[in-house]
Amino acid sequence: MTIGLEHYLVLSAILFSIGLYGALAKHNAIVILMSIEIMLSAVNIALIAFSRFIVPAELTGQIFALFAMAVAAAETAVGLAIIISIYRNKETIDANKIDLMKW
Amino acid sequence: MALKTETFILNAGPQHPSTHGVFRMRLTLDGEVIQDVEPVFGYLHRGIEKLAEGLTYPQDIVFTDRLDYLASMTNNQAYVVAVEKLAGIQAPERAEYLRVIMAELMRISSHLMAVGFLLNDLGAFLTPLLYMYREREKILDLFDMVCGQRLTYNYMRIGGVSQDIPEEFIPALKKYIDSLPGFINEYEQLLATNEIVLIRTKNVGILTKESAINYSAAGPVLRGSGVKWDIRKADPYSVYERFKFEVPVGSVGDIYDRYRVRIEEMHQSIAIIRQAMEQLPQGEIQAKIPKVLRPPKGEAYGHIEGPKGELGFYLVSDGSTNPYRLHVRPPSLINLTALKELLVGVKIADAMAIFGSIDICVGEVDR
Amino acid sequence: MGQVIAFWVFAVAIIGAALGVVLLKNVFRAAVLLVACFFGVAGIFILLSADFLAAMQILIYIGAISILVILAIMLTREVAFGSPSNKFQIPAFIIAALFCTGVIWAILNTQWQISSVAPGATTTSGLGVKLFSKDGFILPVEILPTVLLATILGAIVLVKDRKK
Amino acid sequence: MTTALAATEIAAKLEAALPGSVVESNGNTVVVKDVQLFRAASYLKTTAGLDFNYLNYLTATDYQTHFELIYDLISIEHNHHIILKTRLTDREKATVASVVSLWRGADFQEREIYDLFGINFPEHPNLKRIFLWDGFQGYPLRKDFKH
Amino acid sequence: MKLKSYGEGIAKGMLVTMKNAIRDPITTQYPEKRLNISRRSRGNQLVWNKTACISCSMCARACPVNCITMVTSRDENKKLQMDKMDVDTGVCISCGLCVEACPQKCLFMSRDYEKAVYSRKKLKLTKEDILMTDSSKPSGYYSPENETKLPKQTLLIDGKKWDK
Amino acid sequence: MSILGRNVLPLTVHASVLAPDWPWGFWSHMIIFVVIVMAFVILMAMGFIWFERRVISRYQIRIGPNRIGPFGLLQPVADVIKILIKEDIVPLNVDKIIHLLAPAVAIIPAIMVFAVIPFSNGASLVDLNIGILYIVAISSISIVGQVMAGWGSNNKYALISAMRVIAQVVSYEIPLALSIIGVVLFAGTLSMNGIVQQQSIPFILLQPLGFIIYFLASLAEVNRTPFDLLEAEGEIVAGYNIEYSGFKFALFYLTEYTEAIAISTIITTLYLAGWKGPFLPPVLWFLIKVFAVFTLIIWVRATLPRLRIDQVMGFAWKFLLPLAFINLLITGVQVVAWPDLSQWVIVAVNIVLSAVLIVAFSRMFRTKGDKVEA
Repeated sequence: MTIGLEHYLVLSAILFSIGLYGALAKHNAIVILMSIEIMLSAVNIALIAFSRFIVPAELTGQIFALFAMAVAAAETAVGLAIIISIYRNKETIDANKIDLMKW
Repeated sequence: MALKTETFILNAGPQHPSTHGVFRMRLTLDGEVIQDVEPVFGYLHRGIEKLAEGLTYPQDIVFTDRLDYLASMTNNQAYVVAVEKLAGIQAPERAEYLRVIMAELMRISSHLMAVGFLLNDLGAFLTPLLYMYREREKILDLFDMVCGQRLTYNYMRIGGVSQDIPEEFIPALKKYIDSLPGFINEYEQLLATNEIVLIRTKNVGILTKESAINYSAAGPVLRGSGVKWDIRKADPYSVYERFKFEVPVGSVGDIYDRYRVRIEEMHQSIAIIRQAMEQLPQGEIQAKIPKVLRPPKGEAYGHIEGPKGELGFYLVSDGSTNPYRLHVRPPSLINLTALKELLVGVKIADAMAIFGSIDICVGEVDR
Repeated sequence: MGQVIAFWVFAVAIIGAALGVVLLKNVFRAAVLLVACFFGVAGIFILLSADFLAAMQILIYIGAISILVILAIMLTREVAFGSPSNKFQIPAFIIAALFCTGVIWAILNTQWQISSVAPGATTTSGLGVKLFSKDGFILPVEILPTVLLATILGAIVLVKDRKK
Repeated sequence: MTTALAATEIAAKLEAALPGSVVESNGNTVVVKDVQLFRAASYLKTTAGLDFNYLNYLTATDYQTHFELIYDLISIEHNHHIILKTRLTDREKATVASVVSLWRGADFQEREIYDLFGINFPEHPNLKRIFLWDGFQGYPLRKDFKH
Repeated sequence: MKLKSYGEGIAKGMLVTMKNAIRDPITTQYPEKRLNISRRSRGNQLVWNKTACISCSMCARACPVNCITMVTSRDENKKLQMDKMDVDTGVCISCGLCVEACPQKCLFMSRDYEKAVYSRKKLKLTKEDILMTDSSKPSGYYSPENETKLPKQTLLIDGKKWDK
Repeated sequence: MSILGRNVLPLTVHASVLAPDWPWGFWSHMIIFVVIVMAFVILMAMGFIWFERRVISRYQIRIGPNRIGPFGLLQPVADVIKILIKEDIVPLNVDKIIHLLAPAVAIIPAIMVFAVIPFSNGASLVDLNIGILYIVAISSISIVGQVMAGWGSNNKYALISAMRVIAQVVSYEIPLALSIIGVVLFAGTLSMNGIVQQQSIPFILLQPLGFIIYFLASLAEVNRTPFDLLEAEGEIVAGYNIEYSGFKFALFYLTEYTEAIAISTIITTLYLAGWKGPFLPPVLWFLIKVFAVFTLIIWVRATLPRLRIDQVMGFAWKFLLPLAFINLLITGVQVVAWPDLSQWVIVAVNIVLSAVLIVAFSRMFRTKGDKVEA
């Protein structure tokens, strides 16, 4: 048995779905953020797998993954800043209670 | 980041490396910043003031050793000064000179410890403390030679001192006094210009002149805040009028000033010991006092400048052999009153340094 | 063979850790499992001969992101609050499951044009050439710092105490 | 040399400012009435020429018939001192005004007196036992304290 | 005071520690090497000269912690004799007041210092235990005639003579 | 011991080419050498514990442990035995799994670092072509263990320590990585062995500023004085490991020393030409240099007090980070513009530039007037 592209892609899909479930079904804003990170990782796996199996000499997939990582780091920083800012103002990080703009 | 965070209570002590004994600070913290302090004492309370009422005047000297155990000689001296004032006894000159030599040696020893522990609290891994210990050991050797103990000397007596110094004392003392300034300068070099020490101590824990006076602070804490107040100059006791020495004062009142004042006082003490050694007269060491001392009815307050501040004994006599009331003016306890003002708003690390710079001895705080 | 074993070990570890992240009640444990998950992903990257990216994955995701998440957990002290599910639990599960099935179906039913070229032994210099050469990705590389700078500034502004 | 001011002069000044406050005066000791203590103390602290800005120590003695509180006041700039005393005869409800608002250095010393003598200082900001634990029975430095 | 901030202070300090590193250590390797203790050393035991004692109980009265228990009686010649003299060294604080109080100079502090025992009861010494024999080591505390016979104390200030 | 020989394990990530002369090929090699490296690291750690105690006691005019074994050499062994037979305490109400896992999470990355250290020419467990990057990445995992310990101890002191460790280590990782890039620019490779081979003169001369930044940042990274805030004894008693005892504490203690050895070896490799040196065998040179670096660390520890947390952060962001950027810029210009210039010219220029920059930045770091802030 050899591990081919499909294996990695299926792994990526499952991981993405888990992240999706977490992002949709959770109260805690930090846990939602963590779920989003999992989704981004899943995407990275897919990108690199494509790169490895389809254009191994080109490395474009890896470069995309690299950018994704940089953006993920930025996203986390801003996300956590928002969470902490909300916590400071509303003393909660329950995403369902942060509904100021929901009418 | 100024976050909205919950405050929480941290018990620093009673067993904590930086509380110098069994002393507890209940710190209310917001992150690392101290919001409120409550010192909790009493873990070493032995009721010495009450015990003293059941003992005769000479027996109480033994208990003064156990107040500030880093400066037993000065405790002895303060007590005997008070009793002599109460009973109207004048100690012979030689005894007074010996007392001065011992008290100044004790001051050097206590200041060495204070500075060493302060630097230890600043985080220097034991090195300066052990250097200070080395110098202190030499002083303890001298005390050991004179009175046979290294910590609880029980050397001074009402109307004199217990024994005359042995003949090898003065040469050893001279040798020590000659070598000490070099060592102190070396320690100065080690730390006084050290950038880390400077940024940790300068402008940290400022006690202004006014609050220092208002808080009844005494000793290096008061002088570090710029108040030129030293009992040896303000109200000379013993033979201190005969010596030339300066009273070093600080300017800002921060940790660094208190540290400088202690270092300078060591140099001044060396000068005093030099003069005392030169002037040391021959003669009696013990005044004639009755076998059973019964001071007349009345009260007296005798005070001296201890290493940690004004150390006084307030005595009330009812004409019997035991003091009717003995009260210690404990500089450690009274200096601690300012702790709350100094600590609120600083970080834990600074709190420990400030606490170290006040230099308390729990034996004296709790009595 | 070694690669096959390694893949399955990593895959199971990642899925397990990810499930832990979304299902555990204890937020701190979830964060620690997130670290494990990222570590497994780095392992997968190595299997895909992306060694530089594996190191970056550990450096950025574990060294920075997870640690920041843990810091946020400590700062907000919402551990008692935990990580409960909201009322969309079942719909979310259905959506995720449907998505998963759909994507896997698509993956398995696509004819991938697998290249037979062996991947380069080292990716670092290749990545460097790609990123910084004239006909490479120099423009995104230059845009990225701008994004990061904006992020840093934005984060600082968000968290700054306005009272002062 | 710290000069002990003549108590009689101080007493006269006090008597002029606060009539009926002085009980007796001799040597360097002025005894004031317990109800007038705070006013006498603040007079001594704020009056120009006296400026007793330094409370050296504060303690109490149990004379069985009464408690005596001793305040040793010093003026740092003039280098003189005076001893202010007051007597409390009510042993059960011994109460005297706190001087913490004048000299914050009195804080722990008043707590100590409260702890060991059971004298109350109602205005004290944090009057709790200082050395002994809460719930300790009795006040050890009273002469009638039985162990 | 001017602040210098180029690290010279740190450099100077490091030179000082280096200087101390090449100095002799001040440690004494205790059980192998023993210093001469002070000639007036107050160890935690008493030495009692029975022949000179007049059983006056002055020592017991002088003791601030009441560690000396003394029972005397008159024998047929109306002379005081010592029935019991217990010294509880667990209570003794080595203050030396008993030695000073002795009118006959028949009580001495001992120079012994290794007096640990396994039970508290053994700390209580009877008059036989403190009796002056040839092996007991009376100290020169308050006893100049003893002092002159004893070897001089080794001082730290004199350097490491004892180590040679 | 073949680990000291040349190229015993030419193992890259693509572990396809392996010395096949042993039974089970790759795995037997891997397992045996992993065991050898781990044993070596733990022995080194114990040796360094003894060494530090002896050396620091010399600075403190003491003698140090000298009773157990010759020169007290067996003292660490005795300590380990003592610590292993101590009661293993788990406090009430802790998160047990986190509490138990923390020491393992802390020590494994610390030991993993040694996989790429070349003890001699090519004598490393693996000669990764991303060697130094691997080290930076792996060593950042250790703090997860410390944070877990801080959280999992249900203790306020430990929690404060965990907050400090996050703030400090995350801040210092940036100047650390930036100063490494300077070395990489000169060497043109990320492989640890390659970096050593490129050093015809030690990089400490070419990169004096980078060395200073790396040294200080790595001191902070492994929490040694003057940046040992997370176990600041006088403030938060023992920090994150306050509730640990017995074997778990031993692991933390070992982690601390393993990390200290790791930075000594990394500094040796990056800046002091690693195993290179005349006359003596390379392994010996390597060990001598490692001990020299470690002695310097001990010397710093023996002398300096601790900084405060805000001063530590200020030092990283206001002093080290700008200097690291400037160092990177200078190095980049030198490498790109004058690739053929004599190295000695660059050495001279760089030393002068470093001195000027440090003085200038100290001036800026020191604030207006007499007021000192970090």
